[in-house]
Order: sequence, then C-alpha cells, then structure tokens
Amino acid sequence: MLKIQKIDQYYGESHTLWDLELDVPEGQCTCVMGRNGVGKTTLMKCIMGEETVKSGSITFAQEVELTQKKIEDRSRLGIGYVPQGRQIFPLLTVEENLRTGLAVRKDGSKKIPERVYELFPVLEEMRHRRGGDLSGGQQQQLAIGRALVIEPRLLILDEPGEGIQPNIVAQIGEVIRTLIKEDGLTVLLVEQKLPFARKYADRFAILDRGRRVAEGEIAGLTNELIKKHLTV
Amino acid sequence: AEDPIKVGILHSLSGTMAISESALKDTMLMLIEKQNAAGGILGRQLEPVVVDPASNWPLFAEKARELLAKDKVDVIFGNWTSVSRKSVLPVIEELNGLLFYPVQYEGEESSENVFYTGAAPNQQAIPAVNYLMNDIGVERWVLAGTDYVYPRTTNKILETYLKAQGVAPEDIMINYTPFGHSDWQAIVSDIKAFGSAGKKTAVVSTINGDANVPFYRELGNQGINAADIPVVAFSVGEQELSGIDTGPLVGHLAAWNYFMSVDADANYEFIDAWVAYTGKEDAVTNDPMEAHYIGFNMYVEAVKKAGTTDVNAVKDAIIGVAVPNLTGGIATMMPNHHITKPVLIGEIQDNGQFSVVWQTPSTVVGDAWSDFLPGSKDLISDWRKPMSCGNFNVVSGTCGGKAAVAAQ
Amino acid sequence: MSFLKELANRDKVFNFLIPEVSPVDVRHGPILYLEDVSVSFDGFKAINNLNLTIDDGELRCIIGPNGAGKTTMMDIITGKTRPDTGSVWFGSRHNLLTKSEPEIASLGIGRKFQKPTVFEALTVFENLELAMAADKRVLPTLTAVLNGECRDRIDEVLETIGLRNLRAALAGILSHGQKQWLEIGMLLMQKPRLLLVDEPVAGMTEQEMERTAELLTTLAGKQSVVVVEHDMGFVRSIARKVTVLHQGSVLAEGTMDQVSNHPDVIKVYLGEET
Amino acid sequence: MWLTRPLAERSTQTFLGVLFAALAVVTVLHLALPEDNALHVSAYTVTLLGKYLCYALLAVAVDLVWGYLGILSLGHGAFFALGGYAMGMYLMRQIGDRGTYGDPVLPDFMVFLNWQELPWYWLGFDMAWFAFAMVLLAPGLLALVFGFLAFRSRVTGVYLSIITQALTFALMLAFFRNEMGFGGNNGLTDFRDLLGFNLRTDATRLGLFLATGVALAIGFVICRGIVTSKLGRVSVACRDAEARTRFLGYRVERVQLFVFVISAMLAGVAGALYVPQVGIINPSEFSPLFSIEIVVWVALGGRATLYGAVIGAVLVNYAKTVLTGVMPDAWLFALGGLFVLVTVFLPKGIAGLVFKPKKAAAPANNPDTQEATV
Amino acid sequence: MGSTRLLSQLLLVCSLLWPGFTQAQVEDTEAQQLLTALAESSFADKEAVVNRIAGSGDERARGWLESFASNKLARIESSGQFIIVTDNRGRDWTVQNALTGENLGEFSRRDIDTIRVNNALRGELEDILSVIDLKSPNQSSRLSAARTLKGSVDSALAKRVPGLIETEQSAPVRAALTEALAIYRVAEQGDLAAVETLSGSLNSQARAALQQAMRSDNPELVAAATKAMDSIEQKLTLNRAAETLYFGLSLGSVLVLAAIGLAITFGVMGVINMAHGELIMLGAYTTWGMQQLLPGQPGLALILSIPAGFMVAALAGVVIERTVIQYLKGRPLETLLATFGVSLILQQLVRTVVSPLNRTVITPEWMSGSVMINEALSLTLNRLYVIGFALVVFAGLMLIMRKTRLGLEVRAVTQNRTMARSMGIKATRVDILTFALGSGVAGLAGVALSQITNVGPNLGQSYIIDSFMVVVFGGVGNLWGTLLAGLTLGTINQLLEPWVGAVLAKILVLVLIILFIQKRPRGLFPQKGRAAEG
Ligand SMILES: Nc1ncnc2c1ncn2[C@@H]1O[C@H](COP(=O)(O)OP(=O)(O)OP(=O)(O)O)[C@@H](O)[C@H]1O
Ligand SMILES: Nc1ncnc2c1ncn2[C@@H]1O[C@H](COP(=O)(O)OP(=O)(O)OP(=O)(O)O)[C@@H](O)[C@H]1O
Ligand SMILES: CC(C)C[C@H](N)C(=O)O
Ligand SMILES: [Mg+2]
Ligand SMILES: [Mg+2]
Repeated sequence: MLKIQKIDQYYGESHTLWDLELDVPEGQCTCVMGRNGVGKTTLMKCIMGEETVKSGSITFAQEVELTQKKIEDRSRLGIGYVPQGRQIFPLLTVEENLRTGLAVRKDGSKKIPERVYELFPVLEEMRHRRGGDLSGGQQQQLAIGRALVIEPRLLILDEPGEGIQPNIVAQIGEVIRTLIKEDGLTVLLVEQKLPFARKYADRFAILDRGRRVAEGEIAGLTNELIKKHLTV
Repeated sequence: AEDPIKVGILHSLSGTMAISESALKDTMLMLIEKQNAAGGILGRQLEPVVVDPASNWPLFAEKARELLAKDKVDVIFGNWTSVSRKSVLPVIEELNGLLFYPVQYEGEESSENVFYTGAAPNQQAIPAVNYLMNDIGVERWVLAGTDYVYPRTTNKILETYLKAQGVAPEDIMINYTPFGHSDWQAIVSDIKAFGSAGKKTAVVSTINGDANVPFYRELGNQGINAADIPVVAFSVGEQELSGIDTGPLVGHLAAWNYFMSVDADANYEFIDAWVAYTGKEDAVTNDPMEAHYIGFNMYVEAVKKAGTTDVNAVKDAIIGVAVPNLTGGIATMMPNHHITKPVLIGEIQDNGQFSVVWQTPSTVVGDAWSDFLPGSKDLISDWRKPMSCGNFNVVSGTCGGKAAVAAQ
Repeated sequence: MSFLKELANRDKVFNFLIPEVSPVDVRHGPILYLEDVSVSFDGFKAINNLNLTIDDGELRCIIGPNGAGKTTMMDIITGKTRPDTGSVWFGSRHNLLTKSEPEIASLGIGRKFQKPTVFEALTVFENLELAMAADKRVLPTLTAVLNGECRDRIDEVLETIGLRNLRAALAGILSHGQKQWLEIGMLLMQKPRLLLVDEPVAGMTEQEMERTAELLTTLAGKQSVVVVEHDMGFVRSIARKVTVLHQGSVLAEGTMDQVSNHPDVIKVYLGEET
Repeated sequence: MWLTRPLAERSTQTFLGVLFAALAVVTVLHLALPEDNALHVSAYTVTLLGKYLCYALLAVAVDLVWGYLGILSLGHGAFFALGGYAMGMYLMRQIGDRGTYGDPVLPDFMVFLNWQELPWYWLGFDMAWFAFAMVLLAPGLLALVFGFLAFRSRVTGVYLSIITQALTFALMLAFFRNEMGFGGNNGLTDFRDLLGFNLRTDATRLGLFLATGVALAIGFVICRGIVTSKLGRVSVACRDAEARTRFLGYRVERVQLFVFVISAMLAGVAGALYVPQVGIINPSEFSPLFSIEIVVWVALGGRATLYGAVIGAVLVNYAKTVLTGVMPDAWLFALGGLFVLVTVFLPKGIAGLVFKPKKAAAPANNPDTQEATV
Repeated sequence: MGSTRLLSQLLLVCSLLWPGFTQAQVEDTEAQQLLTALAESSFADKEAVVNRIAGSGDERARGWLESFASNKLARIESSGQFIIVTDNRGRDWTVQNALTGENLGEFSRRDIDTIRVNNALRGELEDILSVIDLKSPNQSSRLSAARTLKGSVDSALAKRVPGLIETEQSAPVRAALTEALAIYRVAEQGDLAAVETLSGSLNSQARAALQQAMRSDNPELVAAATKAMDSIEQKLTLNRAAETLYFGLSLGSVLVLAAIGLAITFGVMGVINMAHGELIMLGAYTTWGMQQLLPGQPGLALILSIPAGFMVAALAGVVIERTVIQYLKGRPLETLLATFGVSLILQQLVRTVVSPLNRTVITPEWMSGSVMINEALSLTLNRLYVIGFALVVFAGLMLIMRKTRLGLEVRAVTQNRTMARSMGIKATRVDILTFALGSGVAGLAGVALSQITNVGPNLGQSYIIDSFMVVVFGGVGNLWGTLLAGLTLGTINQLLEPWVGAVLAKILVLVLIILFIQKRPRGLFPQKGRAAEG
C-alpha cells in the first residue's frame, strides 16, 4: 500500500530522518516503534506532507508518488490521519469537527457515518459541545472518529491510545482489526505500548535516531530487539 | 543668467488635508509658470520647490526648515490649517523666511515673517453675521463648529459680538463636534427644534472639511431648507461643494472674499488659465486660490520694488503694495501683514457654484487682533519702522512679547 | 538587597528533592481536602459533589473514564476553574478558593498538564530556570542571578529527564515525549509540597514509564503526589491508594486490587478483559 | 546589577559603539566643518536626526512590550504625547511674559480664549524638576492605572490592543477640545528656551540631539537589561503561554504592569525630547494611526531585537523625509510598498537580514499560541 | 412673516384667475418690461416685481419664476435678451429665449448676467407657487400647501380659509387647514375654542401659539392652553425618545455595516486587515463610478452598485490575498503591517487616479427626505434604507457562515491550518473565498456609506478604528456580537449626545469600551470554554 524509499528529512540544519525505508503492506497493521524523539511523528508528517522530504520517494497504492502531492490531495487519495496531540479544531463543535472530513468522501455523502458514533458514543452525546472543551481522552476519540469519517484506505495513527481509558483503547484495537478484516483497510500505527502493539499489529518497524533499525512480523519482535532499541 | 528665485511650496499632498491643499500647490505651479513665461522677476526665473508635509504638523516644521535651510528658498507659500502654521511659525521666524498663508483663520497672530492673505474673522465672520441680522432678520443663532481652535475663537468673537448687538443668551446655541464627525442626526434634530421657536433662526457653521458633507445631507433629509433655517459656512467653498450633491442645498450660504462665479474679467481669465492648466473642464477655483494669486502677485511686485529677493528688503517693500484681486477690486498689503478684502456672501446653487447675494460696499482691512476678545482688543500690529511691532498695546503704549525679545 | 540574596541562598543547601519549608499546616491531618465540590459548564455537571482527601506525603493515583472530571478537578485545585459550590483546603490554613493561580503555585502546588505546555520560545534550560523555586516577585526576578548552585540543580534535573543534550535547544522543537519530560522537569524544579501530575507517561516507552514510576515513588513521602493516568500497568506499579472518579464524583477508592475488581469500575472503565 | 549585564554583551556594545560613534561624527561634522563643505552637517540635519532618535527610543519602548511581553500596544503614542505635553507645558511656562499678550502666567491660547487663571493641572510646570518628573510620571501613571485595570482582568491579545487604541483615541479627542486647556488642535508651540538655553540656537539644538542620543543609549541598556534578566525570560513566557506562567507562581499581571509602565515612561521621555526639537506638540501625536505606525517601524526593523526597532524607526522616518521631498505625489506608494515587501520577504524584519539570528527569541509560530501573541 | 398679506391677496387673485389663467398672454413688450424690472431692481424691490409677474396672468410666468428661483433666469450681457439657462454646468451654458422658448445654443458664462435671487425671494416664490397650489386639482400638492400655511395665516387669509375648508374634499387637507386657522386664532385672537383644536398637535407653530396664549391675561385661556401644552409635552417626550432610539439604531447599523466585513476577515480569518477601510472606500467609489456611467439615473446606478461594489471590493480582496496575505500565514501580526502598507497604497491610488477631492454621489429621489410619522417624528429615508440594508447583509452573511461548507471550512482552516489540509480542505481556496467575501461585504458597506457621508480618499480611515472597536467589543469571531455591539454603541452614543455633546459622547463611548473590556475581557459574546482560555 505504501512504499517509502530512502527518504531524508531535515528540520533546518538538523537531519532527522536518514535514508529511511518502510513498507506498509495492504490490509495489514504495521506498527512503528521507537524511543522519544527518534522521528516517528516526523515520518508520519512526511507521509501526510506536513513536512517535506529532501530526497527519496513515497509511493501510495503502487502508483501515486506522494511527495509531489499537496497535503489536501493526500487525504483525497484516501489517507486518514490521527496526529499526535489530537489537533482537533478546538472552537468547532464535535459535530463540526467530524463534518470537516465529509468533503473528501468518495460517495459525496453529507452525513456522518453511523459507525463513528457507534464506536464512540460519547461523541454523539457531546456533538454540540466545542471540541476544545472535551476531556483529553474524548478529544483523542474525536480525532480518531474524524479520520474515520473520510473512510480512508490507509489510516495513520500516531499513538492513538494516548489518554484514553483502557476499555476504549481495547475497543479501538478491535475496530482496527475489524476494519482491516472487513473493509481491507491498511493501518500504519505508531505505538509505544508493547501489549497493544503485540496484540493488534501484524508487522513492526523500529526507528532509532532517524533510521529504521529493525522490521518484520510482529512475532519477530523479540525482547532482545526491544532491549536494544526501545530502552534508554 | 542669475540663479533662479526659489519658491517653496508647502502644502500637504497626502493625508487628510490633501483634499484641500493639493489644489493650492497646483495654483502656485501655474502662477510660477505664467510668471516665468512673462520673463520671471528682475530677469530671474522662478523655480518651485515642492515638498509634502503629509498633513502632519511636526512634519510641516521639518519641511519648512528643509526649505529654508537646505533648499534656501526665497519665499514660501503654504499651509492650510492653523496648527500647521503655528508649527512652522517659529522656524520661519528663526530662519527669517517669508511665508504667505492663504486661508481664513482665527486671527490673534501677527508675525513679521508671515503674510496673511486669507481672511481674518472680521473679514468673514462678522460681515456674514451682519448680513444675516440685517438683511435676513435672523434673531436666533446656532453656532456650530468642529471642536478646535478656529471655530472656538470665531464663535467666541461672534458670541461677544452678538451679545453686544442685543441678542439674548438663550437665543444662541453653541455646538461642537469632533473632526470628521459623520453622524449629525441628533444635532440637526436639535437645530430643528431650536429653530422652531417662532424666531428666524440661522446656523453659523465653522464645521471643518469632511464633516460638512454628512451635515448638509442630514439637513436635507430632515427637511431643513435654506428658506427655513439658512446655514452660513466659513469653510465650504467651491472645492468642497464639488464633492456634494448640491441639489438639496440650494440657498444655503457661505461667506468668502471670492467666489468662482464672480463676474469680473480678471476672474474669467484666471478660471480659463486654471482650466487650461489642469486640463479639466470641470476644475473649480476657490477663495484660498485667489489668496495665493494675490499673495504671489504682491510678492512679485515687492521684489520688483525692492530690486532684490532679500527677505528684509521684501518685507519692507511689500507693505503698501497693491495688486488687483479677482473680484474686480484691489488688494493692499497692510502694515499688520493682512490684506484688504471685499466680503461676499453667496448662496449655493444647484450647479455647485455660489451666487453672490450681498457684498461689502468696499474692501475691509484684516484685523490681526479681534476687537471682540478681551485679551486682544487693545492690541494693534504695525510692522513698519520704527514701530515694527506685531502686538502693540495702545493702552499701555508698549510692544508685547516678541519685540521685547528682539530688543534684548 | 543582601538580605534577599541570603534568603535566596539559604535553600540552596538543600538537595533539590527536599521540599522548601512551606507554610502549609498539616498538623491537623490532610494536605489537600476537597469537600462537596461541584462545577458545571453550560448545565453539564463535570464535577458533582466531589469529596477527596490527600494525606501529607501520600502518593495517590486517580483513574476514571474519559471525561470523568480528573483534569477539571486539578483545574479547581490550581485555581484555573472556580467551582460552583464546595470548599478546597490546602492544609488546614489555606482556603484555595480565595487564591489566585500564582498564589496557589507559591503555596507549593505544582502541576503537570495533560497536554504538555512548555515555553516554546525559550530553551530547555531556561524553561527549567523559570520553574525553579525562587522569589517570584517582579523586582527580585529582575535582579535574580543564576549562581553556580542553581546551575547545578538545573543540570541535575536535566540529567533526570534525559534532556541534557538538548539543554540549549528551543523547547518548541522537542518531540511530544520530550516535552512531557520537560514538564516533569519543571515540576521538579518547583519543589512543590503537592504535585499534581496529569497523565505523565502518555507517549513514553515502557522503560521510561518505569523511570517515571521510580521518580514519583521517591518523591512521595517528602512531597505529596497525585497522579492521573490511564495506563494500568503504570498505575499498578506505583499505586498504594487509588481513587476512581466517574461522572464527577468518587466511584470507588481503595488499593489497586480492590479497585480493579470493583464491578462498576470494570464496567465503566477497565473493560472485561484487562 | 541587571543594568550592567547588558554592558558586557557583545551586541549591546556594538550598538552603543555605533550610536556613540554616530553622535560623535555628527557633532564633529557639524561643528568643525565650514558650512559650504560638502560633508558639513547642517543644524537642520542635526535636528532631523534628533527627531529620528526620539522615534527610535519610542520604538524601543514599544518593542519591549510587544516583542518580549507580547502586548501589542496600539496606543503608545499616548504615552509619547503625554511626555511631550509635560515638556511642552514647561516650555510654555518658560515663555513667561514674552508671549504675544505679555501675560506673565497664562499662555497665549488661554488669554485669547479668555481664561482667567491657570488651571490647577498647569501648576508647578514652571519648575523644571517638576515638569521633568511629570515627563516620567504622567505616562507612567496612566500606564499604571490602565495596565492595572487591564492586566488584572486578564485582558489579552487583540482585546488589549484595541483598548489601548481606544485609550489613545479618547485622549486625542479630549486634547482636541479647547476646554481641556492644552491649546486644543493648535497644541503648544512658540517655545523659547529650555533650562535657560535658547531653543532657537544651533548649539541648543546640537545639545538636544546629543541628549536624545544618550537617552536612547540609556533606554536601550535598560530594556536590554530587562530582557536579558530572568524577568525578560518570564516576559517571554507570559507572551507565549500566559496561563502556564501563572502556574509556575509568577504574577503575570505584575510582570506585565512593570514592563508596561517602564515602557510608557521611556515613551514619555522620547516625547519630552521630541517636543523641543520639533517645536510643537499637538493632539495628532495621540492619533491611533501614529501608534500603529510605531508598531510598523518595530516590525519592519525586526521584532524582539530592540536594535531592530531603532533601525526600523530611523529607516522609515528617513525614507519619509527623503521621499516626501523627492516624490511628493507618490511617496505613499513607496512607503506602502516598503511595508508590504518587507513583511512578505523579510519575516524577521531588517534586523533579521543584517544580523544572523542568534537563538531565536522571536515568538513561536505555533497556531495554538497565535491568539495569545496577537 | 411680512409677505403673508401679499400672499393672501395673491390667493384672491389666483382664485379668481384660475379658470381663465392659462389663456391670457401679455404683450411681449410688457413681459420685457417685467423682466427688466426684475433684473434691475434691488433685492428689496424684487418682491413687488415678482408679485406683479405672478399676477400678470402670463402663462410663461410660472416658468420664469421657477427659473428665477433656481438662478436660471438671465440676460445676455451684450444684447439684453432674456434667457432661461437650461444647463449651467461648466463654463459654457445652454440657454433658450425666455420669451419665445427658442433654443439659442451655448453661451459663455462670461456673457451671461444671471438675475440674482436670494433666500428670502426664493421663500416668497415658493409660497406664491404653493398658494397657487391650494387650488390645485392634485390632492398632495394641496396638502403640502395647506401645511405651509400653518403659522403664516394672517387676518386677510383667515377670512378666506373657512371657505376653503368647506369646499375641501380631502380630510387631511381639511385638518391641516383647520389647524392653520386655529393657530391663527389662538395666537392672534386668544380664541378659547381653538385651543381645543390645538391640544395634542405636534406642530411647532401650534406650540408657539399656545405659548403665546399662556402669556395672555385671560386666566381661562391660560389654563386651557397650559393643559393643551402639557398633553403636547407628553407626546413630545415620547416622540423624542423614539427619535433618539431611531438615531441610535441608524448610527448602529452604519457601524455594523462598516464592521461586519471585518468580522469575517479579522474575526474569523484572523487577518488584522488595516486596509478594510479602503475596501469600504472602493465600494463607495464604485457607486460614484456607476452614477458617472449612468448619468441621470442615480437610483438605478445605486442599485447596480450593490453587486458591482461587492465585486470590485471582492476582487481587490482577492488581489490583496494573493499578493500579500497568503505569504503571511501563521503570522497574524504581520498582516497588520502589510495591510497598513496596502491601505496607504490604495488611498494614494485613489488620490492619483481619481482625485484627492471628495466625489459627489447623488441620493436618488426615493432615498431622500423622510417619512413623516407625525409632525414631531419623521424617519429619514436614507437611514431607513441603510438600517434595512445592514440587516439584510447581516442575515446573508450569517447564512453563508452557518449554512454553507465555506463557513465550516474557514473556521477549521484558521484554527489549525495543517490539520484542516490533512482533512482534505483546500485551504488556499478557502482563504481566497473568505477574504473575498469579507472584502466584498466591505464594498457593500461602502455603497451604503456613499449615501451618508463623504466619498473621498479618507473615507476608509474614518471607519477603520470604529470597525475594530465594534468587532472587538462584540467578541472576536462572533457575528451576532458584531451586530449587537454595533447597535449598542450606536444607541449609547446617541443617548449620550444630547447630554454631553458630540465630542464628549464619543470620548465616553471609548471609555465605556475600555471599562467594559475590563469586565468582559473577551467582549460581549466571548469565545468560552477551555480552548479559548488556553
Ligand atoms: N519543528 C522542529 N524543528 C526542529 N527539530 C524538530 C522539530 N520537530 C521535531 N524536531 C526534532 O526531531 C526529532 C524527532 O521528532 P519526532 O516528533 O518525530 O519524534 P517522535 O519519534 O515522534 O517522538 P515521541 O515519541 O516523543 O513522539 C526530535 O529530536 C525533535 O527534537
Ligand atoms: N469548559 C468546558 N465546557 C464544557 N464542558 C467541559 C468544559 N471543561 C470540561 N468539560 C467537560 O467536563 C468533563 C470532564 O472533563 P475532564 O477534562 O475533567 O475529564 P478527564 O477526567 O480529565 O478526562 P480524560 O481522562 O479524558 O482526560 C468532560 O466531559 C468535558 O467535556
Ligand atoms: C477653516 C480651516 C480650514 C482653516 C483654519 N485656518 C484652521 O484653523 O485650520
Ligand atoms: Mg511522536
Ligand atoms: Mg484529563
């Protein structure tokens, strides 16, 4: 689904991503892991176009070269994004937040898909409240719900469980699983919490200081690897 | 040939005053061009030096200094607002320059270096009030003005004058508004109420510039026409009218020393020249332009008389110089640096012109110090030697302030 | 002037973990005491008759579903939100409801926000410097000098939060997790009597979580700590007493085991399979 | 202590060096060279430069509150004008009986509008020390009261900007009124001497120019002292995350008040030095557009750098002087164009172009904090 | 009213002459004589001449008098021929022979001697024409003629009016005549019965008459008059209050109009648009331009200006957005700077291209004057239209912002640009559209303002500060707030003005804003909640 080849990224002078390669196979959940500040979020931003890559290529669905696309066109291709830190629109109501995603839906529907409310009932309950007034976890749910509104083919989740109560985290995991199974969704997940990753991801990739240092089936995520790359 | 005579032109070309002042700059350029075509003065050409003080008062002082100190101009024609004149005054005096000030003003000033070719209050306000009182039979007065020095002073003079004429205090209503005031509903309604007491009422307006359009509009809309309550204005001229739909204003008055509609050959020639110069068929002339016309010609004559552009020589020579004005009469520079002017009252017509309905039988001498203000009624100004005093107190027989400094 | 300096110097002899002598009076029991606190936003009751007591030196974990009112509770304690009814006491002397945020902060209540907030235009080092316990009135701040001891303290904290290499970097460029750490560092610099920590380990790796847990447990005893967290593993590793909030009031309170077996807690919060 | 720290800094040293060198060069060129020498600096230029320096000091004051504290004051002209009026009142009283009406006490404009006695607020302005104290106190006090109210109620962002604008606008209207006793629209003018020196001599003018230079230097050092102190960092913290600063125990409103008042007083000093040099003070200095223009100087020069403010003020005003002379009909195009181009192409202002930005003390462009920094 | 006696005689003459009036045509020599007399006598003597002309029965008389009243009756200097000027603009005037009506082509103004008229004469002429109108078959001219009679009835006329009342068909004309008569009777004769008629009348002449009656020494009359006066005073107070309210609303609606575009560009988009005033100015100039394009049809031009003004300003907005604002994303403060520059450029552009002078915008017939509710309260029409227009614009804007996707998208984009783009929102397009919308609305404001104030290069500057005040007072980002703030500030201003005068009122309003913001630091309708408080 997504093929990242040899990308380099800089924040001003500082080289953040180095020759990075990553494969996200279709219909699977790939989990990116790594310590704080190694560049996971930066990588996601590069895919979304929020940061520009200096070199290398990102190919979506075998054919589309993403690096040439504007940000707004990427979501039109069917990429949904749940960024780190929620990034909801604080002064829009919950419902309006969700409605922002309607524009790019293929079916041109003007209604928020039922599934979103089913998944996060609290959003329905609070649909007229301003996004910014929600509690942290509710905001996170809103961010995920909003990404689902566009019915993406590829869903990028940057630490989605952060701040969400345990039973809902589990539920999110289940939803991911269902979506993958039923709708053939592809998921790119950034996650620090091992149990969650182990449970719901099919593949993993570990980043360290801007480089990909390990990759493979989730079963191959050994304690040794963890010790080497995920602890300080 | 000799160096040209440099003429500084100090009028705002941008900012709020550009609306009034930019035409004066063009007038000066036209006059200079004409003079040059006629061979200049004393065989020397004139060279205009134009600067833009941008309606900013300190900038006026700075530009005046620039003209005098840097460009070394021989004379300056400029300023519109009194505050700008006040701002350049110390500079002109310090550097001993010459300034011709072409706009009506509140008086109470006489400088050795400044020639006031616009009207003093006794050349505009008082005759206008006399006309209203005697010819129209006005008994109740609204003195409406923008809240600053010129209207305040003029109204103070008028108030004293009216009371001296036996008008009761309750028959005088005074109203001040901020600059650029645009909402006249309440005030016009008040005027209407004030004017409906059965006595003939008139408004004496010292409303400044941009506030006039909405004022007259409101008058029209509230149905006050000139036959009911005439308004006589001191700062609404042809140029201001060119921005107003004059249809509803017909009959309201203005007091000036010149109108474009005056039937005089000199005037027609001036208008033709102006239209040719601007290239606009609908270009209008107005009172301050005439003042510059007079001032410029006086300067020319004075330089010829003195045979030099030396400031002191010109200053002495110019007193007594008489040149034709545009209304068919003669303007003379008086020892107090003010000139003689006829006073004309005109009624607004639907074509944006004034029709003269009254005029003083002869010209009036500008009075630097008003007789109707307690502080200045004893002062006179005479810049001829040996008196050379701008504020001579006839009671105490002494020359105040400035001369005292000069004497030290 | 010199008197001020002396005052400022006196506390430098202490290790940074030891709290400053605070004017809090805890002789009569708890350090924090909330009684019958309620607050509603446009009719929505976010906190509903909440009663809570934190003892001096205690480490308390607070859990509860999203929107239960945990953050709002902290807002109330720190003076950000004024409750509609109820009373909040810090020790037995200070009625927090009558105090402004800076007053509350200088009484010795420090807070880490759920969404990390640091001063992005300042460096990591400067962020810590500002947080440092000191006389925070205007003129003393103007004349303050950063002496060696202060520097050492900052370095120490930098070490603890693992941002030594980034000390001169602007806080704005830190990654999410790094900002979390910086905020914890700022909290440490403040040396408060009571620490309110909202979701400290969100976005941290397992091992960092362990370190945080360790840090918080060392603090407890000398300082009182209130932690809000959704990561059960983390809570379990530090928890002595856990309070569960639900819909603005206390649903359950007790040890981790008691709480996690509480049927209501399982229903509204933990889910079946944890 | 905090005042001496900036003196040890490279950038301050450079700034002071350049400033004093400029003062010296101008003085020498003015005094030593004969008038017809091409390099001679005329008294006209000296006064002009003096005016620029006043504006520069004013801009520095604005940069202090805007650049470092995040308070976009659209009313700093008010403080400048108040300082100017305090000085103007002193100068008016110095005229004594040399005015046109020869009244030993009343200024001319009061005589001809028939005032009988000096209003109470004019009392004391015949004494230099009192007047000079008022130069600081009048703007300082206004800033104190206004700031106290505003900061206490946590008025921030555009709301603060607009009420500062309302403040200066209201003052402008008030001072326009003749009844206020400040000369109305015509303002105060016709000054004679200052501390016994005749204002109309070149020597006094040079003296005023030098005094302004020194004032600018002192003002710069004070501001620099503040921004390099811990208080300066707290200011930046207030600017970017006001609420967070409060939770650290800082009384944001007091920090803001302190810096705001200092800034207002500096603006007042600038105004006081300005008045004798331009020879007039009138309510147009209160005009909101003037205050906006000051902000534009700062932004043009480079916000949150202090020396940027100086560069911006001098440059814009120099451009004005030149352009109004060279292209009177079109200078507004040039000036307007300059504003647009600099903003679009030089986001960090001219200072950002000339000097390598060190550690960026410039505000973060974080969308979340935008509102707070406006 | 010295002329009223003359008037009443004239009325007699006219009423006698009316049927055969049109037939008579006096010899041209006599006409020539009359006109010469008019031209050569002093203002004081002209009155008599005018009456002679009116009484001459010449069918051309009305035309002469009308042209005379409007300064268009003139004489060729050289030939002494009497002419009527048909176009008096510029230096050459088109004229026709006053006696024959023959077109004479253009003459230089120099050669034309206008026969001067003044206000007093003009008033007289109007009266003459209106007294003639009392007999007019047209009811509305009779009504206005009858109204002008109030206060100018004299003893001679008083004898005739009852007859007129009797024959009059229309009730309002009758009422007006009755009142006119009553005024005369109360004032001049102290007629007790007539006092009754005047009780409750709002006419100012009626009030003057009653006042006079109150000074009489007939206690009965005084009592009756006092009572009548009291009832009038009560009514007047009410009317005064209604009037003030109206003034307040109309000033308020002007403020709303001026500010509402800014509520979009500044309030919603966050662009501190200092050029907003100049966009208003562009709208106003468009109106002027339209009227130049369609001479003689000011009304049509005005209506067409509504779309045109919107388009022009919107286009200017697009240009500003594309050339300046788009580079300042995320730097809201810098927009202040750049748009300040833009505003300088636009102002100077208008000065250079059009003129530094104000331009005349004509108020169409249907917008001038006022609707009279009663004699003490009339609502000026132009203001009434502006109030309506403001409300319509507001409603339209509200619809767009609330009901279309643009409203949602623009808010999303301003709150978090990158995230909005990540959601597929075309931020650039949204920016352009929104800025164009805000600018266009500013243009609409300009169209409306052209009917109220100056159309000149400074137009914008005089509204920009007020606009910002209104938006901020209402609460940034809230359209309702802008509406309420504008209306509130307008009303407060008008309430204060009679008390303290216009200048202090303005100062007080500013102080009020400052104090109000202390109470509500985020305006009338603050953005509430966590997000806003940060
Ligand atoms: N705007 C920026 N400018 C400069 N450096 C940046 C910027 N944003 C991030 N960085 C740096 O780039 C590195 C990678 O950051 P990134 O946010 O991708 O980390 P991450 O792997 O997502 O970490 P975390 O687990 O904490 O979310 C960090 O060291 C950070 O300091
Ligand atoms: N200003 C406000 N306006 C409206 N609702 C609010 C406001 N502040 C908080 N709320 C509501 O109050 C409830 C409590 O919020 P709070 O942030 O305290 O929850 P929390 O327990 O911290 O949740 P989480 O674990 O998700 O962070 C939420 O439902 C939230 O939507
Ligand atoms: C009437 C004004 C336009 C001129 C007057 N001299 C002034 O004070 O500004
Ligand atoms: Mg990250
Ligand atoms: Mg929370």
